[in-house]
Amino acid sequence: MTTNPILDATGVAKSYGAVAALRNASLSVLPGEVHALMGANGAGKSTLVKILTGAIRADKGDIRIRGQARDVRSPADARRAGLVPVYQEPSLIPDLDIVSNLRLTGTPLEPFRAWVRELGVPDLDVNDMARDVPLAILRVLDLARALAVEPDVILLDEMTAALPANLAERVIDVVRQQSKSGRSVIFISHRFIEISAMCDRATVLRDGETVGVVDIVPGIEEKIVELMLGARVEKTYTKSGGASAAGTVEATHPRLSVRNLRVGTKLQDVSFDLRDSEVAGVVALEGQGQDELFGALSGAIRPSGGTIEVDGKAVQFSHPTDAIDLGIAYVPGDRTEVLLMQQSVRENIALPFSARLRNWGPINMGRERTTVARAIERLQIDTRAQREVQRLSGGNQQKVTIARWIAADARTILCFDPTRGIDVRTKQEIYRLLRELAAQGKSVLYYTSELEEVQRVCDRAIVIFGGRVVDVLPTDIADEAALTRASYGLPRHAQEDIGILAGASNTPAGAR
Amino acid sequence: AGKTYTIGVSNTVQGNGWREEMICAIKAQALASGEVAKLNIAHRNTDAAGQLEDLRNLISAKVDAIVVNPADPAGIKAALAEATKAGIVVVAVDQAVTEPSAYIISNNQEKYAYLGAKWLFQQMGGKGGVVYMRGAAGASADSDRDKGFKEALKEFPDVKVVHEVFTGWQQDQAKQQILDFIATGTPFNGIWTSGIDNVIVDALTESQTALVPIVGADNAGFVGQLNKVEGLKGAAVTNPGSIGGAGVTLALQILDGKKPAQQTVLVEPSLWQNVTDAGKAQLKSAADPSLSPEWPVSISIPNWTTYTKDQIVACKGPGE
Amino acid sequence: MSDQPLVPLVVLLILLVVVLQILRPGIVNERWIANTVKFAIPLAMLAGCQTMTMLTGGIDLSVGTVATMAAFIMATQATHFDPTIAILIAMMPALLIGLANGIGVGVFRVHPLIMTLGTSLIGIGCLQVYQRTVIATGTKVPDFLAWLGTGLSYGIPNALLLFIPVAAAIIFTLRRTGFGRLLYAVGDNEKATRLSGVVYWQVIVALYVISSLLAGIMGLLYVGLIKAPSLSLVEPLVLPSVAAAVIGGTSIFGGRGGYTGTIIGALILTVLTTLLSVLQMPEGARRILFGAIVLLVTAAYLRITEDR
Amino acid sequence: MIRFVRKNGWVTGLFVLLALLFVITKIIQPGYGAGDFGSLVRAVLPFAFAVAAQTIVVIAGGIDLSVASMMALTSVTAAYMMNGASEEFALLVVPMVLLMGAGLGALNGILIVVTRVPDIVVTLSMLFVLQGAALLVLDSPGGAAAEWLKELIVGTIQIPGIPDAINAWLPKGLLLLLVCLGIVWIPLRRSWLGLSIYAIGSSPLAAFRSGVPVARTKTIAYAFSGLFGAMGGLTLTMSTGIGAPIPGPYLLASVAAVVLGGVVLGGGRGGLVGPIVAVFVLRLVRTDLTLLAIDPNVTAIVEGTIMVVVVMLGAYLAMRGRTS
Ligand SMILES: Nc1ncnc2c1ncn2[C@@H]1O[C@H](COP(=O)(O)OP(=O)(O)OP(=O)(O)O)[C@@H](O)[C@H]1O
Ligand SMILES: Nc1ncnc2c1ncn2[C@@H]1O[C@H](COP(=O)(O)OP(=O)(O)OP(=O)(O)O)[C@@H](O)[C@H]1O
Ligand SMILES: [Mg+2]
Ligand SMILES: [Mg+2]
Repeated sequence: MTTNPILDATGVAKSYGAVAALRNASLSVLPGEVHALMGANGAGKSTLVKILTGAIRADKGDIRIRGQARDVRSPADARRAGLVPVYQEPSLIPDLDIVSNLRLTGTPLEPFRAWVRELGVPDLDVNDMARDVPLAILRVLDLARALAVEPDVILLDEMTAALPANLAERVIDVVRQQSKSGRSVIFISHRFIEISAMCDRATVLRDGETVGVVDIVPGIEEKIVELMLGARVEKTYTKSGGASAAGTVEATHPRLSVRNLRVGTKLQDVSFDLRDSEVAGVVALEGQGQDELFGALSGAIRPSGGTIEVDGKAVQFSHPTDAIDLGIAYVPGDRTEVLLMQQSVRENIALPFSARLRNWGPINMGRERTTVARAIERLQIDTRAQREVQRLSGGNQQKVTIARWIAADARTILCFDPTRGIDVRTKQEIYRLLRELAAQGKSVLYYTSELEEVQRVCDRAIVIFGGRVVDVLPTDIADEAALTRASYGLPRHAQEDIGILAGASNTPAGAR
Repeated sequence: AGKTYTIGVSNTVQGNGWREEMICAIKAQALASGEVAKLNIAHRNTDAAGQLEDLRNLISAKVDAIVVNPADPAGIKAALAEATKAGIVVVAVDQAVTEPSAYIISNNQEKYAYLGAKWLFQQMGGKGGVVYMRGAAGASADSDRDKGFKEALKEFPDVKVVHEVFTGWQQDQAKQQILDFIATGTPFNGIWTSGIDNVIVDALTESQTALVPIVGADNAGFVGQLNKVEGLKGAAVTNPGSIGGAGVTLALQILDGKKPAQQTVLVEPSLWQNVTDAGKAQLKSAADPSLSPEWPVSISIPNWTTYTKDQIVACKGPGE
Repeated sequence: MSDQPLVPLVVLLILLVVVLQILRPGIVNERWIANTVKFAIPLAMLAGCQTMTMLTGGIDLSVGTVATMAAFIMATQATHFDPTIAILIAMMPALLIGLANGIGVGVFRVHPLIMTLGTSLIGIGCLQVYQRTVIATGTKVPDFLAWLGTGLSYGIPNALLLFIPVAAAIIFTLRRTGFGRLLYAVGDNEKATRLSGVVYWQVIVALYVISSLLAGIMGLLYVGLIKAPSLSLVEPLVLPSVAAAVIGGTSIFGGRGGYTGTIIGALILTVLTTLLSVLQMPEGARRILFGAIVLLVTAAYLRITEDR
Repeated sequence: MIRFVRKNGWVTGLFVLLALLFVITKIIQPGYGAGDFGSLVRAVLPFAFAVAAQTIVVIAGGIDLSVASMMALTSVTAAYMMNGASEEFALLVVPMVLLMGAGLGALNGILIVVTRVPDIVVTLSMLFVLQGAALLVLDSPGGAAAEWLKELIVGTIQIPGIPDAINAWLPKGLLLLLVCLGIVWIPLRRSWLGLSIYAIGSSPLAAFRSGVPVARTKTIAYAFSGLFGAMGGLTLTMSTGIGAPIPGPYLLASVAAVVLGGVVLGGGRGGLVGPIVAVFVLRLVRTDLTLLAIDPNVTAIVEGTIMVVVVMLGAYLAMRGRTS
């Protein structure tokens, strides 16, 4: 290719005290290209995006836009230069309605509306406060806001991580269109399937350094993983036997038994059992009641009808502490809901130990240290910046939310999309961890927006649509195509193709 | 005369012994007079603008007379004029006001400071260093007293102010300030206080500093100390809080058609010293250990108040 | 929290003392140090209330009223009751106001600033009404409180006998107990603590009761030091107590800080007060200087600790 | 309409409360009339401006502990300058004092932005600094005010064509208040700057990432606060005819009214109407307490209780609203 890069960064470095977030990163993006930025959790991807868009200042480095050296001082400055980011965290002002948010950034309303519809959210009320909008929709709005100003380069930091499959698919469509109309996209994701579906090239970061730039061709995944991790990681099905093996000794009661559960209008009628030693998957499109289900089971919200039984006894949770007392822990998808950002990793993990009144007294520091260290070890948390959790990379923060309940030895874990934004190796570790927990007799309810995970970790998949359980699929038939169909509420044997992700599982380019 | 009048009261400092006594004197006198059916008291911490509000509320409440301790002599002029226009008798107590239609019965603050300071400088033998512990910066009573103090100071050219500080009329501040000053080791021969006096005596005795002559007000605590503390030479200058009661009497006289000859009546302070026998006797008879140490012991003013000690201490107005 | 950098704060404190010594040679002597400690202790105790409440993102503006009530009620009750009984009676309002604050903030979710301001107004009103009933009883400060407040043993203030255990207890609570952890946690992310099984109102009610009781104890010590109970005894220390906690590095937004810093913050403010009262200058200039130095100290501290 | 009421439920509730209080007042004192309403308005003035000053910085995510000192300083400065000066000179004094307020407010903001010390500490320091400055200008209450300035809040507006009975209920002070607040607030609220102020209060990080110049916006918010503070200081001088260097009880009152008015401490939410209505409510309660001749010591209890109960009620209703 002879075209000049529209964006060219070389030798970028940034340190936070002793932590070097970036050492020597470079990135070169051509016009009209979809360029993947890849790397393990904490490799420095988000930091690079923030530097390119003026959200933070680099210590060193040379950034050229359209061949001209340019010092991007603020996001507003970047915007003027034609660079518009969608950061890993939502950037809408929570207390302003959406119209005002648009006015604030000088975004024209009509194109924005068009993009929102295009991205698969037909019924948006622009007079809603941003704080009342669910996370996944917020991400979409953030993207639509960026698209509406028609930037030359759009930077998407884990745009799809919090999105359910249907929305993620629309994003990918839209990104493709962008590149067709000559705009460049920098795309950060840990999902190879997305990368291979639309990216042209990828820059790989490792420990703050650019370690390679590759063209995306079928079969390149192994190479990227190697670059990312510096060593080969074999990817296998972690699942081994599962409930069918361990579950031969059926307990008299299921661990958790849900009957006709209703929450407001979102969750209509859900019944299922969760047994010891199993990982039950939950699959649903955005907003089908899964948030309410997990909220009700964890005691965070009160159901409006139906029953929940734990070990055969009917329970009513009025506070999460009631659920925790029965060994039921909840790991929400949005880590900002559960992390103490200014506290250390240790205090975050040890939080449940002090929760109850009887544990308010002196802490056994030695015991705590070992328990916490074991949990950190088990999840491989990068604790270089452990004094404050807010300084950890997004993925490592995610791990802390799980580590807490591993340390507290919860019997049942309700995991809501725990691999959101987690790199391949860690994902493998989490899959293995969950299987280990099941093997130890624990139970896990596992909502995931990445359908391929169902076959990797779950013993079966409970599919929810419109607030009802529409199907329960055994693992062997729960491939992505089947899950996608079921999650649109289609009967099991219908054979229409639903979108590219469903189709992707049939292509050899898949990441397996 | 039957119980006919409603009297409004406006005061802008709350929680200070002197002002509390003033309010109790007003209540006691209203009760003792037998002419007051109801008191309507606005008593809170606020500024001149807040007092304007209170006064106007009293006007709305259609009281017959208002007894006011002004936050500032000039600042409440407008509301006082409105009150007079509405046919309400206005009596300012404690401090003067600039509104010509108002009657004033006031303690003479300039004289208060002059009297004490002059006595103190004489005790010091007309020379040496004096510690000048003022009231609250920016308060008009403080600047009036400052004038009196400076006047006395002019008469004694060899007396020097070695330390001047605002106590804010706060006991804790005053105590820390004097202790800090003692720690500097600067010699001093006398202390003039603007009524925050007993903590100063405490500070001197606690830190085992030689006692110097001290001037304070006739607060129960300080008067007690003047009688009891070994080796303490001092004088209490009267600044009766019972002036409030006198204000009620004046207001009732005017309502009954007995206007005084002048608009302004000044209550002159007197000085009780524990170095002369006469002074000692005055202090002995005035001392009242049962009173709160912040209360002035001069709980009545001859010819102006008619209540008994029990009545003022009970602090109950008509109808309570 | 345990790695609160204290060194720069101590350096700032020493710097102030040196300036004082230069401006008033000879003032920094044993007696002055004892005085300074005596006056810093009550402030530090009150600032302890602010530190603990600020960690949860709150503030306790009722401490001045609570302490004043404890002092005044104790001094008036001590005239006819045994001091111990007088003290017990005097602590009742502290307990009640603490409970009210805790319930208001913890259960009804009223903003702490408003809740404590409101209870403080109510408390002051009640105290005024109470005062009416005890005008003729006089007041008495029990000897042992005066001894504790003003006395020195071997040149060391007796007040330390009370303060050292109190401070040790606060520091230990914040660093090494579950309750202390929860204060930081609640101030950092309340929702997170809820999902971890923490019952918010329990923490908050306990916190405000403790804060109030500490303020009550401070009031008793303070009346021992000043020996003149009045209806506004401790009120002037409320804003400085907030300032001491903030200078000491506790964040007003919660989740960050500690008590050791607060103690040094209280010492800094006390020395500063001395510095300004011995300097001969117009009162206006003194206040300007006071404000400027408080700002300077906080800014300098922030600068120094940020780069770490 | 329903949407409007729901969105502005709190303010609507306050208006209802205020109306109720007027009815109660009329019952307590059947003679309560237009003149008394005029008194109420004059009592409201300094509080209203203090509250406006507080509101704008609270919305911007800060808090201003120096409002009362700012009012004292601007008030003494105005009184000092007008003392012995001609009536015309006051025409010069007013804009100068307003400018001074805005400048000192901006200084607050600049100090916060530059030192990165939390708002509460910077403004606490400024509380002392401004108080000190006020004492340097006048060491005791004094000074004077131009007659025309004092007249601005005395009497009623005579609008031709409207019956006197209605005119009597339109005190000049109310007009002054509405004009001064409206002139600043309405354009601000509609501008991009106004949005930015809400944005930095709601989430400084998101605001920065949305391209809002956070530091500049914060400084401007404080400058407006200073401007309102100076207006408050001027109303003090107007009503008392002097300047007093000791700050009045406006700090805590302003914070209380801000919260009562539905502005969230912490920033981003609320408006100016609520706090202003809250000020009227609080002043009218004080009037009623005086009219009822309630024991003055009990009034503190009553005021404290009202504050706590109203906010508790609001919090309770909000909780109910969320669960249903
Ligand atoms: N404010 C900060 N203070 C200290 N360290 C930081 C800060 N921000 C980022 N870091 C560190 O810099 C490194 C890179 O972080 P960054 O967020 O760029 O990672 P990332 O590649 O986006 O990871 P992820 O995939 O998990 O989002 C991490 O080790 C992180 O802990
Ligand atoms: N302070 C602590 N430090 C380390 N691990 C802890 C601590 N507290 C609890 N744990 C661990 O967390 C798990 C569950 O804690 P939980 O609070 O339910 O225990 P518990 O029965 O209350 O124990 P205890 O009463 O001794 O605190 C246990 O595995 C326990 O070992
Ligand atoms: Mg990232
Ligand atoms: Mg990530």
